[in-house]
Amino acid sequence: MLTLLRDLRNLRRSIALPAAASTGSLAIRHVDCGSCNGCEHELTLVSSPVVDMARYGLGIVASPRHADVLLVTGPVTTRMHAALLTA
Amino acid sequence: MNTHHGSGSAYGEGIAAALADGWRFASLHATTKDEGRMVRTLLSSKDGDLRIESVTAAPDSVPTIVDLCPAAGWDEREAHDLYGVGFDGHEPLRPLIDHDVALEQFATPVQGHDAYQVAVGPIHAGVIESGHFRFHVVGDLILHVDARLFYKHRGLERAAEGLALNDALGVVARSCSGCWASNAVAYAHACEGVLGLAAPPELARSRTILLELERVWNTLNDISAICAGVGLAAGTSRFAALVDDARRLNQRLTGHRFLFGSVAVGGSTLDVDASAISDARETLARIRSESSRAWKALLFNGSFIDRMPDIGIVDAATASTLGTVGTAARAAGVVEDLRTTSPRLAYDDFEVAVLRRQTGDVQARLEQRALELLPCLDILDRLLDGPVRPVASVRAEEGASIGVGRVESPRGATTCIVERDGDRVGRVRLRTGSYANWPAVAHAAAGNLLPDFPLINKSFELCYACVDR
Amino acid sequence: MTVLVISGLLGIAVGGLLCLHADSLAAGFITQTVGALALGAAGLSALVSGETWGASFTSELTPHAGIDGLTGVFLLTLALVACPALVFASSYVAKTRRGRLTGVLTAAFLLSLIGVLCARDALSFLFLWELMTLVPAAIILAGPATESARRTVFTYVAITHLGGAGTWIALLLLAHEGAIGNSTALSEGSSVQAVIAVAAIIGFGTKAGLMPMHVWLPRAHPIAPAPISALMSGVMVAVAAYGLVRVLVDWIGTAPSWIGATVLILGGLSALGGITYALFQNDLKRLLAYSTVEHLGIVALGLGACLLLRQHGADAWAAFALGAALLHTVNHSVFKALLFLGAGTFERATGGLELDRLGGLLRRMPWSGGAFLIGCLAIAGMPLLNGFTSEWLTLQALLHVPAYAGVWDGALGAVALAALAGTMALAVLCFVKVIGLVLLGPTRRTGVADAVEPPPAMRGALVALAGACFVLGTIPGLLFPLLVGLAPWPLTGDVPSRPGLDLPGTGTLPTVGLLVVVGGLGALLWIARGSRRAAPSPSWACGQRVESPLLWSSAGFTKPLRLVLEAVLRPEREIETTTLGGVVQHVSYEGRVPHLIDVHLYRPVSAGALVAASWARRLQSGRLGTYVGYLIALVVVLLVAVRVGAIG
Amino acid sequence: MTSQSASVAVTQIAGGLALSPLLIGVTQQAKARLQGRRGAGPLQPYRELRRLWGKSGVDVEGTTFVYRLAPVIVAAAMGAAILLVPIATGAPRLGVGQDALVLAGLLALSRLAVCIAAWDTSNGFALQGASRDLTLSVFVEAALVLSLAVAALVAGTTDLSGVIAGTAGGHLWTTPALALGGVAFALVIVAETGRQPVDNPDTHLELTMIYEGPVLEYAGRDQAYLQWALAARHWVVLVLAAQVFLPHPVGTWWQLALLPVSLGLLCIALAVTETVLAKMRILLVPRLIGVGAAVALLGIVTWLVETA
Repeated sequence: MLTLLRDLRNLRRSIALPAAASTGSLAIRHVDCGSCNGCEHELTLVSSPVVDMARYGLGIVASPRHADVLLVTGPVTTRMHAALLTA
Repeated sequence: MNTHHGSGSAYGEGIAAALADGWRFASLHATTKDEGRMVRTLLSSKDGDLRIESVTAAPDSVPTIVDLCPAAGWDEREAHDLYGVGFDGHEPLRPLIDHDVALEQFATPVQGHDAYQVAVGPIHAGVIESGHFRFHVVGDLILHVDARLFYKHRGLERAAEGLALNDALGVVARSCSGCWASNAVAYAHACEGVLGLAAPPELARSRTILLELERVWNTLNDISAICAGVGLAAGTSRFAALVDDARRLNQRLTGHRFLFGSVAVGGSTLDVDASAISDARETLARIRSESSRAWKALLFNGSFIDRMPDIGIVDAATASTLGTVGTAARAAGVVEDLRTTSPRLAYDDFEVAVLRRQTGDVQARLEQRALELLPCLDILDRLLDGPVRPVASVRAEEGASIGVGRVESPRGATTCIVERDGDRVGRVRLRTGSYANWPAVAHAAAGNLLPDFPLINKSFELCYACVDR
Repeated sequence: MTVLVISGLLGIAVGGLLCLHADSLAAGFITQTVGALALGAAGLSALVSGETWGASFTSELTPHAGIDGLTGVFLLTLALVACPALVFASSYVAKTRRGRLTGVLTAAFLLSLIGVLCARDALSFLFLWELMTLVPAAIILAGPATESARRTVFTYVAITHLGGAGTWIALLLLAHEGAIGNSTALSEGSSVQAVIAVAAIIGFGTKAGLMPMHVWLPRAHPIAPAPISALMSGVMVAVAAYGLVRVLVDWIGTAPSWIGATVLILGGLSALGGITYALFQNDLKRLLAYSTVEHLGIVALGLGACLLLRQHGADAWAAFALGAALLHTVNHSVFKALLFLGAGTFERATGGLELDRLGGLLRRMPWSGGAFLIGCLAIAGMPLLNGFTSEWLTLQALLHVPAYAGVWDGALGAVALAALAGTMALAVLCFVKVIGLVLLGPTRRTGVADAVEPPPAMRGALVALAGACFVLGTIPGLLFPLLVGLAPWPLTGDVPSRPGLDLPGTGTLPTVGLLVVVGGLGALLWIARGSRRAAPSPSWACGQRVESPLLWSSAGFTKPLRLVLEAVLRPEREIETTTLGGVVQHVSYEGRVPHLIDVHLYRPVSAGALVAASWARRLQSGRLGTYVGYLIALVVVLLVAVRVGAIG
Repeated sequence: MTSQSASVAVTQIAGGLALSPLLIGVTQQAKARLQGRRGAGPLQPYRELRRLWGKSGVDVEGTTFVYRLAPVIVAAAMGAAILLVPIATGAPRLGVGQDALVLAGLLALSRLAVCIAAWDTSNGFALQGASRDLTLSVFVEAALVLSLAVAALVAGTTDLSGVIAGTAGGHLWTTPALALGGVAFALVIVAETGRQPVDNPDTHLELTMIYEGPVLEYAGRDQAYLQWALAARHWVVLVLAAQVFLPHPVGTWWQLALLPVSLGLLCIALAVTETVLAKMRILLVPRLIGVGAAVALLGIVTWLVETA
């Protein structure tokens, strides 16, 4: 496990991320309305060490009631239309 | 490829006889012809031979084959919902794509005083594609799961109809970016089958590189997802970073992180020069060493390993019955991999990686993935021995009205069937590894605990997008 | 005090007679209420002033009656339960022949309960004890006489009498040794002391519903009419606790520590077992009956701690433990009566008490529902209400067992402490389930949607009991020193008499301070939150509509616990998936939690006993005359036996 | 009230009310660093509270006052708990006493409030979380009471100020009972704060939630109260761990001076376990906590044998 933590530390040092310009707090709720899955794969990586969206105070939350932003991906299929409106 | 056209009982008997001879179900779809609606069943043998059994709906139903091979269940439900074909003997024929129906029609009835339902999706917490699972539970115990997908049904197959063969590739392959290369190559193979084109070695090499590049990032992504499923943050972060490395490599080699635009019907335009090749070899070597180091760290983490065994079991018999494919089937002991029978691709002497304990549980699926990563990097290492140049297919035989392409995607066998309508697409059917495996996920979940379901689901790591199309 | 006692007894008797007539049925119940009130006042004055009334205890076999402090506590408890229950009954009991009979028998039941508490000699005690056992059986049989009710009554009478033999043996032996009212008559560690202790634990423990003698209780309590259930679960078990306290604390002198350990073990078993089986019930009254087993277990824990601490010379802490047990008896009676009366209200309003088929009653019946909610919070041991105060005291008492009682008894005390902590958490789980399924969420049955508030008398009784839960939770410190003072050994140092609980030498439970802080902070936060709210929206189900198949069931909520305790509880479950023609047709599920003590202890015994004693079936005749005849015959036989010297 | 006790009181109230979100922030930041990320900084929880404070609340259709009262009760109960848990020897009583067992009652009250609110909304995931939480609490409560009992027996009182004084100095090293109690209390901390291996505060998957489930239906200030209450829960159990089960010096000023260091170390310890440990199977968690209770019991027996 220590090797893993060491690798992660080196990773953090090697990726020169710019410091966040202004940190705030924003809660995001993701709704997939018929994307090609690319958005989801990339969104998953956004919270990885490489991009680390958390440093901007961005977070994905568990309930639409907690969210400030609905992040809709895809062209909104007919079947997702009703569900999107509920959210 | 043999094509039989039977009517009524002859169709069923033909399939029964073929299945008895060791043929396996590969795909079933409905299509509209001048003579009426037709149903076509694709069967495959262990050696990669294919045959199609067709039957005309008279007037609007055909005999079911779900009693012969339950793997055809979803295909028949889809054919009914999209083409209105009835299947005699498939009772009850629950709707699959049709969402305008009451709950009682798609959900399996569960009797018992204490049982009730937990509905998850289509909108999930976290970043997950849209799909709905109706768990029949008592507390945390799952009795049965009804998966209701097709929330992302975009009608891509219908959209491809009438397009020129090469134009439709973009539409069909775009059904999913996680399996873009697999879908694109399967489609290209099907079209080339229709056109009577064969792949010269350079083309096979170029496409194999793409397929394996896709497999690398997907495998890393799957391991990362399983770490996330059990909340092992260190593992999730480590493998997520490696996924990003792999996708950046895709970008440098093909101009797109998901390899979009790197496959075409009847040839390849992929152009990679020597410096990019050496960069790729370097990156892949780094991914190899870093991922094996991280994997070893995972194996030594007791809390992580303890989560894996004995949950989400799909045994070999069930896997065969349900038509499970890919790593999920191999982890259960069904040693099948289309890479052993892919003459159009450059998998010389490919041998399937066989796991020591093929228990078909989450642990087996995870280990099978990790096991397959290294051969996959080996193949890339072998193939990336020089620049990749654009190349065209060569004409080899007469064209046909139906072409089939089958490719081993990161999630299992992906089958694409193209029926031509002149020089355009008449009907295209894409049946991906995810499509074949979803029934196994539902089966694996029953009898387990609700909080283990995300982990079971992630151990299959199926796409919704290429199922829904 | 004489005036109070006599007017009280008269009131109940006259009230009972008034019930004979349909027109004066309600008046009869009210008169009984006044009588119970007077006796409660007598009990309170005996407790507060420390005076006694009437005779003191005697080992003679001639009738004597009297009231002392301990009797006073239980008379007070009786009044706290009986007054609201009788007012409730005045509206609840229908003016039918059956109702009139219930009214009369209720008075008889009350008189027998009071009689047991006031009896000062062994024979009247035993006579009234038997009466107290049989009258509820008669009341149940006076109700709709179904086959299952008759069988239940048979179980009830059979088991309480089998166990009741213990009471007889204990009392008669005590009288024989001259130990009634004299704690120096028995020498420590003598065999007769051991026999008396075991007999008393079996006799009174059966009546109190201590595990494993409890099996009759969850069957009998629920089928009686609500006010009688309240009296049975609120008072009758308390009277059994009274018997235990009398014998084990007052009379048998210094008890060897195995007696205390036994009581502690039985208490822990009952507490944990009672609440665990309560959790898996799907019928509200049955659930409440199991929870009675739990709470008498908690009382026994306090009593066991008292005996152990006394044995090891920690007199002050022994007295605190006794006070804890007594306070918990009072508290339990109050909230259990509230919950049983509440259950009666709901049953009347909705026509059934199956937990999975109620729901949303807090909206339909705000007053009764609100009172029931407070009862549930109290029984779940929430701070600010009465349940927590006595459970806190019991925890303190158990915590101090290791501090004083040596290695073995100390370790036992620590285990009991853990058991009580677990019990309290299980009670939270159990009553969260009850609150949720009964009071909250959507209504789950058409009949429930039409429920309306009951008449004012019933509503008032519930609200009064809820108020009592609140008051007893705020000022337990005024009552507790009086209860501690009932310990028959001399005490050095006093428990300060202030609203909160303040035990010398350890932590405090400042009830008023907590009330002010939590209430004040809550009010502050409520105001700070303001009223800016968006329009209500449906609850979130991942983009799906919320439909009735998504509603949680009682078994579902407790399933995680059932899975965790699988090795202990041995639940039975069957999942069957039917596949036909390659398509899953349906799935069926069957799950049960068998009652282990029933299955492994009583069923074999009762099967054998039933075969051997087939004549006992005559007991099932269901006619009151048979019971009375049986009772009289029994008493006569025993009297003769005592005279001849065959017993005692 | 002497100047010392007055300043302790001020620190206790201000620290508990205002600094408790910092504990979560520090833990999150430490986790981010351990996972190779930069993180949003330890002040992020305050930003979240500010954001939530500005949002309006939402009611769920068909709910009663129980739903609206629950966040208030939870926050008020935790507020009382902050007043109750002394941060050093000789902290003044602030009206609610300092009894260890009353603390257990307040924790149970806040747990019950969210769980009945879950029934009020009838949200399946809320109930799922509630049923798991309450099942777990059976074992957590036993472990909590037993581990506090160890300390109370060593100190001879359940008054927490007395307990802190009684366990100060070299006690931890000379009393094995206290060390065993500490082990049990460590498990209680993990369970009460909802951290791995018990629960995972980072992945928001409906099916695996324990503590997050019941709060799914709250928004705006209600949610702010609940988040603050979670932070206060961290404060209460971590302060207890630092001042009872970790080595702490004799003397109020020393204890106060060392408190930030101990709290920081505990937060980092939480972050490390959460990074390197996977979440346990849900049915094993009660067993783990049950083993913790058994260890505390062993602690009591050790103490009994020692003092016999």
